[in-house]
Amino acid sequence: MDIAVQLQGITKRFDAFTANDRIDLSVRRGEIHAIIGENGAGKTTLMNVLFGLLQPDEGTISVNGKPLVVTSPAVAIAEGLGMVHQHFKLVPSLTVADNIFLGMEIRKRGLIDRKAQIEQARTLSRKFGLNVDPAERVAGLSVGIEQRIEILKVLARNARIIILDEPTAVLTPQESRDLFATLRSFVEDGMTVIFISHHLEEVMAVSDTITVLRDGRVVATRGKSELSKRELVRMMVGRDVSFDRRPRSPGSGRAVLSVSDLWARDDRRLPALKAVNLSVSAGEIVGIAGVAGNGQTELAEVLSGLRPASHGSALLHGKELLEHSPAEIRARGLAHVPGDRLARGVDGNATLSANMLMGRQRKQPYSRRGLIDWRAVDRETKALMQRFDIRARGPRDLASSLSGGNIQKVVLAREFTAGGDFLLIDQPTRGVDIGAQEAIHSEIMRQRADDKAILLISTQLDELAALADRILVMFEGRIMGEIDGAAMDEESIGLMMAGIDPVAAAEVQ
Amino acid sequence: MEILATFFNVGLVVATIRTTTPILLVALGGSFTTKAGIFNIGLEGQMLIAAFFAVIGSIWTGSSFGGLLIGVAAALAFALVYAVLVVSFRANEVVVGLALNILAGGMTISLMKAIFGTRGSVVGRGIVGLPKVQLPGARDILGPSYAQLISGYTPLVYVAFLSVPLLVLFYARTRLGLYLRVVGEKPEAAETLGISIARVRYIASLLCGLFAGLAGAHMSLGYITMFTENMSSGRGFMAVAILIFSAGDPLKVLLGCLLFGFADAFSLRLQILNFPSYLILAVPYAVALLALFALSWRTRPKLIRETLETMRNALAEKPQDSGGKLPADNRP
Amino acid sequence: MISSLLPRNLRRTLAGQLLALAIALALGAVVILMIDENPLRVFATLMRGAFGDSEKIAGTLLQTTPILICGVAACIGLRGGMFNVGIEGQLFLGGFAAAWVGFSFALPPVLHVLVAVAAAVAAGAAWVSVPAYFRVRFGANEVVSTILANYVAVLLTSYFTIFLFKRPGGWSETPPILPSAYLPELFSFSRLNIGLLIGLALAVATALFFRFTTTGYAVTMVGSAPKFADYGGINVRRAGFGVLLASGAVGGLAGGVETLGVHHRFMEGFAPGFGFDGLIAALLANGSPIGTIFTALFFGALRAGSLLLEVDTTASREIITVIQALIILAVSADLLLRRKGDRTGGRRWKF
Amino acid sequence: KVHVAAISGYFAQGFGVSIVNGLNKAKDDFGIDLKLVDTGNRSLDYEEQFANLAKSGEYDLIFVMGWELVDALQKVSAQYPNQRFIFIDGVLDSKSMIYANFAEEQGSFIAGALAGMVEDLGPSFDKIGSGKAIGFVGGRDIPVIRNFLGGYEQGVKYAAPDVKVNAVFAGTFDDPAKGSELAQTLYGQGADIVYNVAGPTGEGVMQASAAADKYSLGVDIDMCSSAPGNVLASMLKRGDVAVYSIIKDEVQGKKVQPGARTFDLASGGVEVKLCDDVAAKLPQAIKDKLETLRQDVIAGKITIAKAK
Ligand SMILES: Nc1ncnc2c1ncn2[C@@H]1O[C@H](COP(=O)(O)OP(=O)(O)OP(=O)(O)O)[C@@H](O)[C@H]1O
Ligand SMILES: Nc1ncnc2c1ncn2[C@@H]1O[C@H](COP(=O)(O)OP(=O)(O)OP(=O)(O)O)[C@@H](O)[C@H]1O
Ligand SMILES: [Mg+2]
Ligand SMILES: [Mg+2]
Repeated sequence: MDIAVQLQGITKRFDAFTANDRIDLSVRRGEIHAIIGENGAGKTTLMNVLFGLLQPDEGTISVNGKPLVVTSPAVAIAEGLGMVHQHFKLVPSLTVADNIFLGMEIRKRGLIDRKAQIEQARTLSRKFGLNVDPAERVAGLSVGIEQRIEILKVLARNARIIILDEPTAVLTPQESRDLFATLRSFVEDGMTVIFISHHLEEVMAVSDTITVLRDGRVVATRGKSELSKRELVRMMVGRDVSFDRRPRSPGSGRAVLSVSDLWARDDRRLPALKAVNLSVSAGEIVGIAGVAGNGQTELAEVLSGLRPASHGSALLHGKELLEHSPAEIRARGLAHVPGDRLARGVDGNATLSANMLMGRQRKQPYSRRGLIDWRAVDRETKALMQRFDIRARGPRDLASSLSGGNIQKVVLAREFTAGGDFLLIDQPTRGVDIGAQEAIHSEIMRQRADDKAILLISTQLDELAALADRILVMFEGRIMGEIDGAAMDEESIGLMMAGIDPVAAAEVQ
Repeated sequence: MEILATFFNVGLVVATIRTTTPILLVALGGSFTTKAGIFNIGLEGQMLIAAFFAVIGSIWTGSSFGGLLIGVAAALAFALVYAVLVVSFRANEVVVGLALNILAGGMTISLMKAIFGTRGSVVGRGIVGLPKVQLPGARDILGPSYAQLISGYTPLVYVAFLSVPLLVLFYARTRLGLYLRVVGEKPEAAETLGISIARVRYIASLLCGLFAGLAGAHMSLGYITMFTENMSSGRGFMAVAILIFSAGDPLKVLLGCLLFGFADAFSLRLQILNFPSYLILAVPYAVALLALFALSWRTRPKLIRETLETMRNALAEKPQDSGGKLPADNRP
Repeated sequence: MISSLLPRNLRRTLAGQLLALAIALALGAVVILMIDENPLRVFATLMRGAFGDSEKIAGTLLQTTPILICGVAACIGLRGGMFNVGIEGQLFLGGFAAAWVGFSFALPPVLHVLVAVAAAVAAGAAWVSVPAYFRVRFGANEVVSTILANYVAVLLTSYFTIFLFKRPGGWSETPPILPSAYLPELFSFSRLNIGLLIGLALAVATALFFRFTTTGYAVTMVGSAPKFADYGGINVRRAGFGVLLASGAVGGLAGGVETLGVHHRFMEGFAPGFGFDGLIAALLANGSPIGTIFTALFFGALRAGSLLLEVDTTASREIITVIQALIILAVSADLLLRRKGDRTGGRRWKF
Repeated sequence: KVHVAAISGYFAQGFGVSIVNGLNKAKDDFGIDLKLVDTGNRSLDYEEQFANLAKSGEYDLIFVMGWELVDALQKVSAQYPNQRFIFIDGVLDSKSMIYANFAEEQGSFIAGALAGMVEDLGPSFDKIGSGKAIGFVGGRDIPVIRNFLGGYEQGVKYAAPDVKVNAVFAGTFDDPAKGSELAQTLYGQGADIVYNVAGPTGEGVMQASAAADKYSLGVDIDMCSSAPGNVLASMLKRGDVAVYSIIKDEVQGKKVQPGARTFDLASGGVEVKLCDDVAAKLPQAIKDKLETLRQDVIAGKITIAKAK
């Protein structure tokens, strides 16, 4: 059998903690090989070792049958490996073409040949059906496009083995579908794809072989046909997990938030919200669906006081909240799970306790007369770590040493227990493993049962289908329409997400 | 009118060019480190050590060019120490920069004592200054009083000003320039593409040393022909300030340096009006401060303009709204 | 944040610093040999000059005081993510303001000191307030503005001293302050005054403030993750403004302590470089006020020791400067570099 | 054997250099033991530095230069009444010290008279324009420098009343580039002669006079060689003569006693030395007039006010 990548006995320790424990993995040429596992199972670490970003403590790597010491990414790239990272590594001030050819610039008489780069980038993007404008600056492009650029970067280096770390976490269903079509075409060309994902449907739909990691060890490697989704879940989490629509009782219906005619601008000062109207009642989950970058983040930021609105009004409990500071809005009952958890949600260089304290530092029992009681904070943090299943050694760990999913749980734990009665939740399960996803969904439903008003922004339709009472679809800053959560219809939502009014579309037909 | 003519004349422009040059040279050097994401507060020391060794070199070799080379070599040595400590040993760049400034001060004085047996200044003693470049034809075309605008400077003045477009090209179109920017802006990106961050930062430090060396040599062999203790006199710090607010962009660096050079040259002229010298001497710094504040003021969110724009957009987009179901007419 | 205090890290840091010191001293020995001196004799004299008898120890502490207070000023800024390079200027203005109160008003003893100190603090804070305002309101870089403000401050105090308040017949200095405004001296044999205690108390208070108060927590978060703090409901602008103001106030205090405690008047260029020494001390201590006590003491001892060195050996002032710079360089380097794996040069302070 | 120490922050600047020259000459001639201590520029250090010197009782004489040291000096000298301190360049209240007092205003008066008369010659004299203006570049604006300026202005006024003096200050003693820039500005504004009293900053003035092909006047030490052909003269402030003569007395057993010694035109402590190349072209009348003025000042016929 033709083996593209062979890892043997890979062990990687961070201080005393073992992130990868004697991992064996072999990936056949021309297959799509999925790696799944809970948050913190060691997936990213393993891929970083393979790509030369981390050095293993033990174990050997061979690529294309050749033993290899991957001292740096340059070595990996030279062997035909390419990696699309969980957090993108693009240079915002450069153009798409510059980013693609960074490190392998096309030059004429010693100078970088911009034109040729743009030309080649265009050819490349056409060839692989990844539509981007190579002359545009990366700053301000949507994550979907950024990912295409990352893939083009890899392709431009003639990679034959492509690693994607959670490529779909930030994509819409349509974008994901496109991506997988692309990946399929790659393997048909004889390339090899390794990808990490928390979406079991995806994994089942596209992969040929699946490896499950748990606590840094390989649980199993199987062909897809030998597995059912249920079995996979059991291997990963050790129990059954359900993703059906959650049962619910009617809420009290008391209006908590009402937004009317809200306008706002994005960072580039272009209109990002246009005449948005919506309302959320207590005991209700209102979902916002839409392709990422259609104003959802701006909506959340405006409502939480982080971004000024240009115009309009938003009443929380009947009182205007625009023009108030984030602190005041929080004091009036807002809890906010931000979409960009690394920048906004946590301070990576601070301990978990310090992260948990944010926003409640003036409250008892965390502080008394302006003095913080760190013991109480640690105690509370420990309790929250248990309740939200945050995998870390203790409250004094640095947030940055946690895996992506666990960082998200830290944010959720803090916000859900902050005592607000309006929850603004932006992408709660982005990059979170399925076990934890279920736990988070249960937690959101518990909040709903507590009569909280919840605005849930998600790009994942199955999540909205499972949780939301009503779904609003956003497109280019506008609310395109509303759909009942219980009777969600993927087709019409998909149309609205693409900016087509389903009613109008029906009329035309 | 006559008073005005004594202030604003060709001489002012020429003086501005002279006062700008040393700061421009050292600031252009700092642009490499700034772009590569290193905050180099040690420019002052690199300049000073180069000024000293340029003088030594000029005496030893008997040629100004030899002096220039040796001065630059000294600055490069300092830059190398800086890079080793900051890049390889992860020392705090501000501490290292300040310490190297102190070291340069102490070293030049000790060496001056050891070599010349005096403290203070080294004048004469066979120092060969850089020649003045008389551009052929400048006098014929521009006439004697305007010819001095472009002709009759020492070579490094031309080097300084010509370097600006070259650096623009360097950052925009060369591979190294691109890498410098990437390493400063997003080191993770560089790292994953196999660009060695350490190597690029070393190169940036050394290029910085090169230009700081030229600046130092210009001070002691071009601007004037002597060495004095601490003769860089804060020009390196001034360059640091300009670098931060220009983010190392060569054109903005040039603008900042010209502004400061002009304020300097102009304020010297103001002194004959009998204002207290201490206040006059503060003028260039105050002007630079005001410029900084004014620039930041300009980029503030323009609330009024923005609101107007929003309203205009809102009205313009209204017809496309999907029918009358929105409460449309409560807009001011 | 706290992890830097973990014993294992501490041990490693200590070992690293001792190694650094050894390397610096070895280099220094080479320099000393080049000027035909005996390194052992030089180092012994240095120690004797710094700690030889109670007078010398007091001299060391006297030198430590302004560096410590300036260092605390720098620490406050660093914690809040503000790089105050303008401590030098705040020191000068604080010094002048304290002297002005000291010689222009006749007040009862304790009150006079308090008012003069308050004037110094206010002057430091006021001097940084404009850069601080533009920093938090419009994002004008505080490093640039405070560097530039330094030059203006030094020239401005010179102007005040020479043109407005010069002591008749004297050199470029103000009239002496009234004895009622003197800071009490600690011992009869030295000029060492309660400024040292003020500095120590300030360092400890600052450390406790950042560690245990809600405001200190908020400021720390603003310094280390401004977006997070903003999101969490902390007023980032106000915190940044407050931090710069506090830093400037402490810088002004440093100047006040110098004029009221030591010089008893303001002179043109009375304390050049202390602001930068304080900054280096704070950075070497990685922004920790308690650590700054030790780095400041170290600098103070070096300076005090070098004064004797100049008289008792043939080593001159410049040689001593060179050795000091070598020590700072060596100590600043992370000699026991551990994480070889990630080569991303992390930057501690961003501009 | 006589042990001598000298302490100052200014050994690197013109006048300090001349003192160091005098000390070294004394060392060579008399085999004294010499210690130079540089105070640096932090006033916090001065007192300990004096104490370190005085405590050992090792030094027969301690020369002190620099007004910023006065406070520390007076304090320490009160603590060590037997230590003989010699304060250079001024007279203080204390009765127990020795003072070397220089009349720089006298020398500057002659320099001013020279510059004024040369400027008055107008374009008939090489390099002189018709502007009737001359310049002055000071280091920092401090009393000593003001004293130079005062004497200079009085000299100009005395010898050439319609010549105008433009005075500027560099704000620093060690930025020759700034000195050069200031001088070029003055030349550009019509001054034909510039007097520098600015230490190393002043070297820039000398070089600027060569670049602009105008005249300059040196100070403290003989600066004729800085810009041959462009330096009219140097106003020498003979620190070397002062320290040398004091040490000589001490070595010869005439123990130096507290009190003031004045170094002025009469005693040769200050003098204006014409540069040979330019002096050769100078009208004899001017040279004669200078000598007359010198005699008049010495004889007290002309009194020159000190700046306060
Ligand atoms: N630099 C580091 N220092 C210390 N511990 C680390 C570091 N990087 C990762 N870890 C730990 O290693 C474990 C594995 O992390 P890794 O990022 O590989 O998880 P993952 O499987 O990718 O999880 P996720 O699905 O959440 O991204 C985690 O427990 C994490 O806390
Ligand atoms: N992987 C890398 N990491 C860091 N720096 C690099 C890397 N590759 C190139 N450089 C730097 O970029 C600059 C240009 O490199 P290159 O290899 O193109 O040099 P070159 O072939 O001499 O180019 P030219 O001939 O066009 O001048 C060099 O200074 C080099 O050190
Ligand atoms: Mg991961
Ligand atoms: Mg993840």
